[in-house]
Amino acid sequence: MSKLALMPGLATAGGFLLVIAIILPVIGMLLALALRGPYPERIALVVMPAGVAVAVTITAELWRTRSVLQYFVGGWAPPLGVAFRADGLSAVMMLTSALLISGIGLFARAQFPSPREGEARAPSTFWTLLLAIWGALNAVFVGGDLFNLYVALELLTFAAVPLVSLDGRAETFTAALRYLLFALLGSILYLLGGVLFYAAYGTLDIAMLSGRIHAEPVAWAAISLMTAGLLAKAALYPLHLWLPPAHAGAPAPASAILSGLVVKAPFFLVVRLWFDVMPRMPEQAAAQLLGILGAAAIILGSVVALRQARLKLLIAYSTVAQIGYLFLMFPLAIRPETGHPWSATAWTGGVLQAISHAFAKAAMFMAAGLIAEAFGHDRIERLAGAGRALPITVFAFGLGGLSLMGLPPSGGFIAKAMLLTAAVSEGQWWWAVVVLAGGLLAGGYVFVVLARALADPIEPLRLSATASVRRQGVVLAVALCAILLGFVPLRPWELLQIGRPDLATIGLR
Amino acid sequence: MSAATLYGLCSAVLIGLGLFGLLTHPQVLRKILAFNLIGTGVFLLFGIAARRGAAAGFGGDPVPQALIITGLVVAFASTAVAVSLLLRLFQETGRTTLPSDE
Amino acid sequence: MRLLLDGLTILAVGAGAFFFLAGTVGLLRFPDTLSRLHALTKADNLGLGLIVLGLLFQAEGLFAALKLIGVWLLTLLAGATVTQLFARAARNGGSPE
Amino acid sequence: MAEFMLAAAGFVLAVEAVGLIRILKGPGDADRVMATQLLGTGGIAALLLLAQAMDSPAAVDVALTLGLLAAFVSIAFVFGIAQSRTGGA
Amino acid sequence: MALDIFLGLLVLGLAVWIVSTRDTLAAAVEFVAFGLVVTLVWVRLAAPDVALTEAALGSGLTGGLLLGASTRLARAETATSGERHGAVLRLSAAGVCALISAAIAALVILLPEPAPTLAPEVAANIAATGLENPLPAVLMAYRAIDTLLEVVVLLLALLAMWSLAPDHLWSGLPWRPDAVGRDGVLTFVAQLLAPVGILVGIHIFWIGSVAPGGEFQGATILAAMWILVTMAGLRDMPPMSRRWLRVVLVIGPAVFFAIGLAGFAIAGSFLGYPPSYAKQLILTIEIPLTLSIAAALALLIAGPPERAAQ
Repeated sequence: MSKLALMPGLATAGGFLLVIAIILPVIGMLLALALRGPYPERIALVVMPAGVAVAVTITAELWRTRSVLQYFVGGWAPPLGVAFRADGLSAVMMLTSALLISGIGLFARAQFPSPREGEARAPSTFWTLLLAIWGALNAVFVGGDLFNLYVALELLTFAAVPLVSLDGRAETFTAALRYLLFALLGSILYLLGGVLFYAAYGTLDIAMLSGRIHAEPVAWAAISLMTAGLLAKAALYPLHLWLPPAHAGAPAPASAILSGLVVKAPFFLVVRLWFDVMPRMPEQAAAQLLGILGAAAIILGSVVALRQARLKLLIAYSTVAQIGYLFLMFPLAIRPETGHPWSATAWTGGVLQAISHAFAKAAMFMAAGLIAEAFGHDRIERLAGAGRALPITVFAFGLGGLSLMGLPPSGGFIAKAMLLTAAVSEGQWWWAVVVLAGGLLAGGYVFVVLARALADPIEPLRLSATASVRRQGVVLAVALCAILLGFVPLRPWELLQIGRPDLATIGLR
Repeated sequence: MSAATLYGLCSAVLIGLGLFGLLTHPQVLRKILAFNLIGTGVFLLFGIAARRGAAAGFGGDPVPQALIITGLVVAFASTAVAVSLLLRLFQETGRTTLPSDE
Repeated sequence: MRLLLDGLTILAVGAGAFFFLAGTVGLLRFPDTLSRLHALTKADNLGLGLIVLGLLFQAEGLFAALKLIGVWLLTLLAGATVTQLFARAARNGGSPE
Repeated sequence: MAEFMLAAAGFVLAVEAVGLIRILKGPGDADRVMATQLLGTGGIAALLLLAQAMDSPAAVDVALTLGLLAAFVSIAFVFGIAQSRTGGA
Repeated sequence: MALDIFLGLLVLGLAVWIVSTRDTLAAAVEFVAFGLVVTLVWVRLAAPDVALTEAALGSGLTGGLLLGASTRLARAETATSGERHGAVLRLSAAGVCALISAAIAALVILLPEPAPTLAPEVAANIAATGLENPLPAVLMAYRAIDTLLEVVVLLLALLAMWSLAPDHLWSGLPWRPDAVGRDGVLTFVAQLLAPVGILVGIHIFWIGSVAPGGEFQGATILAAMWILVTMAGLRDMPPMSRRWLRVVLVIGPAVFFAIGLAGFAIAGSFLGYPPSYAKQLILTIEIPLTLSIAAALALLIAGPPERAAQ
């Protein structure tokens, strides 16, 4: 088992970029907190392009060197110090976050305008939190140390929870409180696992840990506790109860961030744990369990989504279902001693699902926000005429839905096709059935919405507001990203294999 | 059995008790208290790891001890945010529990 | 000299521990809240004072000794205040039960 | 000497623990205020004894901190009770 | 050892009590007692720095916060104290939790001997930080990034709390108990205790580089004194929109970031310090950092704005 690519070596030349990726938004957030007034928004607008540039540079550097970027903070090498590392997966996730946060930021300008004088609560908070979430996400994506990742997760929690209750309605406080309690329980379980690791192996560094870990009870307990904690944060069935009210209750741009990006961070850490920390354990049974939970989430989440009367709740339940797909990659891509020849396909499919869902879901939540603004409500049965009033928005919603269903041409199609191929080729056909059934159900709930929205209104529409073309354009652009992922030729996805020499790449050739 | 092991067992029980409180109390404030019990248990376990690693003239491994301090500060911040959310919920709705069904 | 100091320490600390015991006994025996409160704070503060006195015989240097006395004074002050505040609150707000 | 100090610390704590049980059984806020107060004093005594027994002068600083914070907590508590009784919450 | 068994039993007894008490207020009082015993446990575990933090933050400020909340919720809580989940849920939860406890206990007993430790590495590198107490060396040098992000977590928690305020009270003042119960005695005590406490806080912070203590413990004491002064009515909390307040809050992490970035140039890496003046740099960070942490902790205790600014 060659784990050389991730072993602690020297800091690499481009490693400092990882520091920049974290501190740029965090410094922006501090400035926003200090300067107040119109500055949070202005700072966010400055950080957005800079952050995209940093993410692009990191990806390019990774592509050029074909190896992991690594940095030791303060020059202290692990186990004493903290390492940042970026592999292909980190780079792709950072790039996705940068693009999506920028898109959502542009969309949110009309909803959270900063007052000319003085300070208003919602805009100040939103823009500052947007920067904080960005910093926290990047810290999660490049974190190489389990405790540093704990701090990053808490950063993410405190940035995400207030977004839920930004509107200040009573029911959103309930949703936010429930979210917070789940997140805190998740964090403390994660920390408990980390403590066990330290007690047994004397390091918190992921790469060192993977060299010292053995298949023994303490390692199993630590991994299980951390995974359980992260699943509570990622809202995988049956720990999903907090998600729908929280994601549906938040303002549209906030929902887009929460559903598109924030739940992907704990998922990302589960991937880190299962693929990087414990590569030598015979964990097929446990991976099957994750897959089963994922399958249950897909079916149950979709069925419940079908029965929702409100658009935002429908989209939120769809998130529960789509998170399920992410966990199908564990039984398909984890490589036991024998090795799945198709593991790289499943791996790429899983990650692609994470990215395409991020864009698709963000677009759908923003579209739902525009529809709700225009109609003054988001009850699906009274959405007739939306297609005529907001054609671009409804089109964008449909494009997002296309990706969720897994129809071509879309990122969701490629992702689900890869999972399907891997499942069939590896003889685990039951996952293929789940993928197909989930696609059909998604088709169902997307159709319910579109059929209503495209129907002719019985009485003339009286809209309480109209969405500017610019905002609708942003939503369309984000939705198009989800579609365009389906046109990217396979070669760049080799990026995802950087730092991961142990994946069998048969399926990708 | 060493004192460290003894307190280690103690922390194991604390974690279980806290989890139980978190799961079974409908009152949010009790849940927050229980969360603090779990936290104490986890930090204590880390402290055991530190104590067992006493070497080089230190009474305990300084790395986990330092991380416990960081953890305590984060736990306090969590408690403060949770409490203020609860008080806000109470102001708005008069409730101090979370409805158990969706 | 060492022996004498140690003896004094044992004596004072022992007496201090005894006062803590006395405070708890008072707590178990006195009938009403306010008299329990007074008995307890008095006995405990005295107990702490005696323990501090005992430790003073072992103190290394003036600063350490001053710190010990400081701890005691702080506790006295806090105890007195809380008792006072509480008694007043009890009077203003009716029975403390 | 160290054993004596440890024993004394254990004794003070045990006595306080007995008192605590009695106090928390009795309803009413007065008893609870007393509980915090009592524990503060006993805990400080135990810490001072431990500092001597374990030759860890830092424990005196811990006692000092504890004394300050215990006073803070008690005052905040008395205050909170006064508030809640007059409907200030 | 006998003392350790006794302390362990005391901790467990109090924990059982906290979970099982019906009355929320009593549970909060028990939590303060619990924190106190845990402080003693930390001393027994040769972790005086942690004991200081537990006494100040884990037991003190957290206890004060929970007590304050339970007095504010007292009436509503009494009304729901009878509410419990069904017996089946409680029983199955008890089973699961007992299993988890048993598993962790078994792991504790099975932990490897000799235990892995980083203590020798800390000792070998401590000269490069110029510090004598190993904990600040970990917090401010080896793992400075954790500390930096953690202070950002504190500020973010504060913003999260502020964001709960209703729109019209944004930039207002936090809740303050009204004047009932505030009288000469309290004013007198605050006037006496606060200066002493501030001195103690600075002392605890200052000795941090050579002995147990440091910015978090010192800042906690300072925060408690600030709240005490507010309760006594000597000074009101400032409105959260005040510029000076915002500057105080971010000055610590800002200096931390500035010196960290300077590390790229002077030590070849972010948050690196040249050994020859590492100690001075760390102190330069710690002073404003203590101020920021103290302000953040005090404001976290004070809660979101609930009164309009005059």
